[in-house]
Amino acid sequence: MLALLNFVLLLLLILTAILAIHVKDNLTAVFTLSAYSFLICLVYAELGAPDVAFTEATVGAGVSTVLFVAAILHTTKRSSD
Amino acid sequence: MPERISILIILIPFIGALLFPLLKHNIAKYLSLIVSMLILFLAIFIFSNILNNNPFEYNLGGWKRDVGVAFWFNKFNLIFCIVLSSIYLLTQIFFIPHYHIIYGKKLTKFLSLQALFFMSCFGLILTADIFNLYVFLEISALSSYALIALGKGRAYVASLRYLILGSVGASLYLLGVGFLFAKFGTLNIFELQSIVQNQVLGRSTFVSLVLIILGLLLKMGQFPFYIWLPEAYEHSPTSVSTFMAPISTKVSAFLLFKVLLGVFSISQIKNLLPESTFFVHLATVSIFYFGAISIRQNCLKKMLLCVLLAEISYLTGSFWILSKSSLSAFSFHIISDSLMIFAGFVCIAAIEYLNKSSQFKDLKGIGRKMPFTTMCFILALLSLIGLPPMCGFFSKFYIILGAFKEQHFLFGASLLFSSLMLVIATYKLIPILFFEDYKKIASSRDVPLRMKFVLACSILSLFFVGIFSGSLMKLIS
Amino acid sequence: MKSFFKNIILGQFNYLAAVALILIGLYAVTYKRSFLKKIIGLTIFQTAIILFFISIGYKVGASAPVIPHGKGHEFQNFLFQNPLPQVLMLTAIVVGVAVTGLALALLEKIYDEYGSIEENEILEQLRKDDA
Amino acid sequence: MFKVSRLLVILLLLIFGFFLVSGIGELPLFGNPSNPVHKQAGNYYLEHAEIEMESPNVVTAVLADYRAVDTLLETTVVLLAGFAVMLVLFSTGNISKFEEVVNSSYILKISTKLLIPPVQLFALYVLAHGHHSPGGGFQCGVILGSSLILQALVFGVKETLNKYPPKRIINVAIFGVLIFYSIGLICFIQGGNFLDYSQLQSILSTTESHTRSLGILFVEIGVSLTVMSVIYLMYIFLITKGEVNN
Amino acid sequence: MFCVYYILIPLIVFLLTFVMLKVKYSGAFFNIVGSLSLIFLLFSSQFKLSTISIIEFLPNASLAFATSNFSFIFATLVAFLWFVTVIYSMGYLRTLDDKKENKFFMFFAISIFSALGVAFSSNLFTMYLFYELLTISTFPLVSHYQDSQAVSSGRKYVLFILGSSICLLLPALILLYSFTGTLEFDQAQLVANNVPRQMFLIIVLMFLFGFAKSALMPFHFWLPGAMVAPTPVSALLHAVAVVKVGVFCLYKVFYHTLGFENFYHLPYFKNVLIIISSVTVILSSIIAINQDGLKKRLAYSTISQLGYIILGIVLFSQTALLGASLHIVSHAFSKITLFFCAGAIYVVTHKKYISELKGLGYKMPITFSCFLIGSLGIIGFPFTGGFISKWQLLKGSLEAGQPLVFCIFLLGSFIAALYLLPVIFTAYQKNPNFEEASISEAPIYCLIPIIITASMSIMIFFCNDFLIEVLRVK
Repeated sequence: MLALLNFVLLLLLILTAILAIHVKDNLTAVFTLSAYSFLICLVYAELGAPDVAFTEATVGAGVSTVLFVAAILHTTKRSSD
Repeated sequence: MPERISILIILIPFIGALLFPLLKHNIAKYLSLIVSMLILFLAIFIFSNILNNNPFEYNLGGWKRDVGVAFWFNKFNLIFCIVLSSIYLLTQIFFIPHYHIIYGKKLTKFLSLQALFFMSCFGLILTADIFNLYVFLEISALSSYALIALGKGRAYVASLRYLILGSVGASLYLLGVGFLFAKFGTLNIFELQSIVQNQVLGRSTFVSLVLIILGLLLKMGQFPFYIWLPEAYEHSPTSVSTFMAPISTKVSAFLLFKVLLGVFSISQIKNLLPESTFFVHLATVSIFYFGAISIRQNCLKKMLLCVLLAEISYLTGSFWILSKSSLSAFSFHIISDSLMIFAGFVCIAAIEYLNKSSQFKDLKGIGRKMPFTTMCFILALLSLIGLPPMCGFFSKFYIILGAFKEQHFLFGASLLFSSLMLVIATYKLIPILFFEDYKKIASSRDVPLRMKFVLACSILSLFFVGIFSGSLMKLIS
Repeated sequence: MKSFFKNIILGQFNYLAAVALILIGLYAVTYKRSFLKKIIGLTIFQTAIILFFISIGYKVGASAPVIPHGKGHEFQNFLFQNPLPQVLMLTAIVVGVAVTGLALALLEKIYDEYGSIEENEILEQLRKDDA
Repeated sequence: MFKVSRLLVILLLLIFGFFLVSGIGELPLFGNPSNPVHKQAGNYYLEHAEIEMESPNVVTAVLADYRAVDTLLETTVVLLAGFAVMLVLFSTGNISKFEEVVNSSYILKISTKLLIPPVQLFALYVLAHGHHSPGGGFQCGVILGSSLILQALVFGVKETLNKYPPKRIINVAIFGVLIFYSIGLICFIQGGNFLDYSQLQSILSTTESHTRSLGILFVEIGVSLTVMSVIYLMYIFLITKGEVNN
Repeated sequence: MFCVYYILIPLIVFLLTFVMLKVKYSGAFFNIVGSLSLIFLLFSSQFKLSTISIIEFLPNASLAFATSNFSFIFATLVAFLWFVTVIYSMGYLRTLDDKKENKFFMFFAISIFSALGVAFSSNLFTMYLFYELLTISTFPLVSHYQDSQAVSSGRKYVLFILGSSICLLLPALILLYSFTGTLEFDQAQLVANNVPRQMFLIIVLMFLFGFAKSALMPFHFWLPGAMVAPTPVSALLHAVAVVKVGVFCLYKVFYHTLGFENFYHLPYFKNVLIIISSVTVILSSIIAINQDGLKKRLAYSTISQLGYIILGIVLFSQTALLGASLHIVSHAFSKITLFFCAGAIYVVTHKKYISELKGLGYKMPITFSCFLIGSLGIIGFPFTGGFISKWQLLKGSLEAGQPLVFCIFLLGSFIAALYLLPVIFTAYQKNPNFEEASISEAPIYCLIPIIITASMSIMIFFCNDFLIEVLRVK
């Protein structure tokens, strides 16, 4: 049962990674990235690493998204590719 | 007793970096001078006590090496630390009085970044734990990105490109460590060696070897991955590129030596990586390429950077010949090359201190205006070409000797070709420096005394290493 | 073929997912023109390696490496996960964020200087300055 | 990076991917407890952490004691990132130039006023219980930092700036690393190796395992202070693009 | 232990002049004192053999000095001519009121230092060190006048010699070391048994052309270019010290390192070497004929005479070798006289070209008579030193069974007469518009050295048995 959850989470993970790279608008890319890091925090929790999950959730999903958005505020949302 | 003291070589720059931002500007400036002096004396002290008894290990936190993190102090590590700390001292003596003109309010933060950069270089040389090595790698990388970004507008682009390539390199190295860790379970180099010794090495160790090599080649700026290096060291402020250019590439080259030969034996690497001569041919091509480019440069700094890139390919080439004599030539070249490139950059810094630019067209008749500095630069250039009394000749001699013994004649020829190109470059340079509009310059206003002292020290160090290269080689091999 | 599918694809799927993410990250770093996309690719690349490390230290059926208080003596080590990769990866995550923070600061400065974060546009302006 | 065609890049990456997968095929199977990776250090930590350091959470024990140098260096990386961002975004402009519109509604202000103290309390709980449950220095620091960022988001940067001026906060960051460093130095002065907490026994006069767990707690406090201030500083400098009058 | 003293004297002179750079005439004074003490020390040592090793770079490639008979002869030659040239250049520079005289003497002393270093080196490694040092120390002398022409020829000089030494000499050195493991001089058997055949040929060719200072044909362009230097420089260095050092190194390498016996079973290869050097002899003397510049002509004659010496070495026979070493000594004296006369003419009349010398003989009788003696010495006319060395060379070529080389020697001397004697004839022609009395004899400082060297080149003929006995014993 657990292996199936792991399998599904990893597939979702790869999907969000491709999406974060592919999407044109910077802001959506950053939010997809924060979804990506939240998913990977789930995978860590599922793999029995609560500390790493905790850190990844707070640092990856939380802080780096805020920093990305602050950076985009001063640069552009437009991205050529 | 001296074993316990030896950790201070990491702790002193560390505490310096922490205290500098808290102090006022000129106190911090002279404190950093004292810190660099302390480190140099400490390194010499530890080296002298290693000379009479054998190398020792320092277990951090009191734990044995398979559980905790351990540092390893042996002869060559300490020689390299002495070279680094002398470069740190000489840069401080050279630049301290006019740091506040260059950096103004950013001074204390610059000093702590510089101290952290040197602390991480010492850490990289001494640590015996491959993951700890990754953390030191990140500290040295992060401080070099920040130091490069201190320059003008273009420095930000150079720093960002260096950041991306450097982080990819460090992560590849981490992936290589991951594969090793998955197969053998421990992170200490000596533990790994004892496990790997009597094992037949499979595909995953081959993959980890290739990943570690890729990562470190990227950090070193070897031929295919060198795009970031010329920009980074050209647009960063002179005071930064003077101490960073000679060191950061040499340290990553030394890492390649330490990790690969610490864990695997030469025969294991040979049968794990049969086409290791590919790297030698890669180095030959890059030496020919950079030799050819170094003539067409129109600025002293660019020319020296081309020479730096060629010297890095000397290192990879002589490392991948994987014979006993070429490896000791490799380590001798690390020492002599960092000194030579440092001497070159110090002379350029002195020229730019008075002359504001090191383009060839602005250097007319500088031999008359600044006789001492140009003489030192010519000497440094002659050492790079390979004139006998200086260390450049001996390092080239040993490398070519190692290459000829292993029938790598093309690699030896490429070394000679690059020194010939340098002769032609001096051929172009001499009239500009000494003879053009010679009459117009009346008085000769040279750099202040302390800069002359630093220039003299760096050139004397070239002669010193050259003359005592015999005993140095015995220490290294 | 069936056994190959069983133990390679299903057995080592975590590693394969990590490799896939590494490739995606590297694709973004090398091919994407916008510097922001490169930084995102870099973050994905680093988190993929962290995933690789954590899945190395995974034991099936073991719980988190927290040992009930006072019961340090009698326990079986296959009941708990291997703590070492998790410690290493705590460091790697925070280092990743530090590097991303610096990259974003540089990005802002580049945007001030050159008005764009697309690498090809910036390189054109640099080449014009050189000429 | 290069102007090569997309196909070539994909081809190169696929080759690299197959190369990695061929390596993975050789790795020991995922998840079986008798993998070589657990035998060496992994099991030692599981067996000895609880006995030697009275800290059930083995990860914090390894983080703060067995491999304490990694954490010290990692906190320096965080401090270094703080310095670097300040240096890069350093501009002599003053805060008045930074125009900012704060239109968060009244409800939002009240709810954040109610929310921030519990968040900070939870962060301290995470720090204190680093031994027993997952958590520790980093997590506490990040939560504290994000509570400050929340305040800056909702109440506007200017107001937060004069409540938490960057000049003070950077000193707090340095102070955090100094705590960690000085604990290691005290152990060094007491005669042991750097960061060997058992040397603190003569000062704290408790059993050796209890000294180690107290050592871990002090170290965690240092780490959380640094991480908190650097996360907050990074956000402030990124959002105001350096127009902070430091 | 003594050989280090000989080398230290010019170094001390260099340091003293460097220190007292500002004091007028200090350079000349120190050089005279230095050269005199060197000559006295060399004669007082009665050629006692001594060796000393200073620093150990490689297992057996260290900085070591040793004295041998031939190095003694060479050192006394250099020391004596150093003394003579210093006196000459005092006269030469004073009349041209050259301000940078001390700098000139400083670099002079350092070049003598490196020349002596090569003479007394006891292994290939030390010889290479001082060979490179000589290149660097002579560059400032060549480009002494700082004008564009001096600079371009100075640059060409450095590029040619430094480039050839790096590209040919260094690899040959390293190849030899990687095969035989030693760079000591007497290792002929080592070379014989572990240097493969075709590698041996490559090494020999590399050495032959590596020593660009010996001005073999394809690598001779720097010598005419270096004539732009002041005459004392081109006299001592480019007629005696620098070029002879190149030939000296060739002699040491071919005779001591590679050893004669390794060449015996390579008859075909010996002919190649002979052809190369004989081409140099003939071709450069033909070019010398139609050179109008006096110093250029003397430069090409030096190249052809050097070709003689190399030919003597390459014949691989004892008497030819003796002839070659004798020719080094005699050619040095006669060629330096010619250069001194050319300098004297330039000082007095600022004329460089032979066509302008019409009728000068009557105005400067002493200079031109010494010029005659010198040219006779070069041609190998009896009663001059040249005759002795050429005689031995001819005997050596017959002994080595090379009649062709015998004819080349004779042809060479004949062509030498063709390009040297016309200078005398033009000097003593009647020149109607040449009456003004302003042209007088050369200054006394220049005349004394000319007379000394001319008489020395004659004196060699009479007391040659001492020289032959010292040189024969190797």
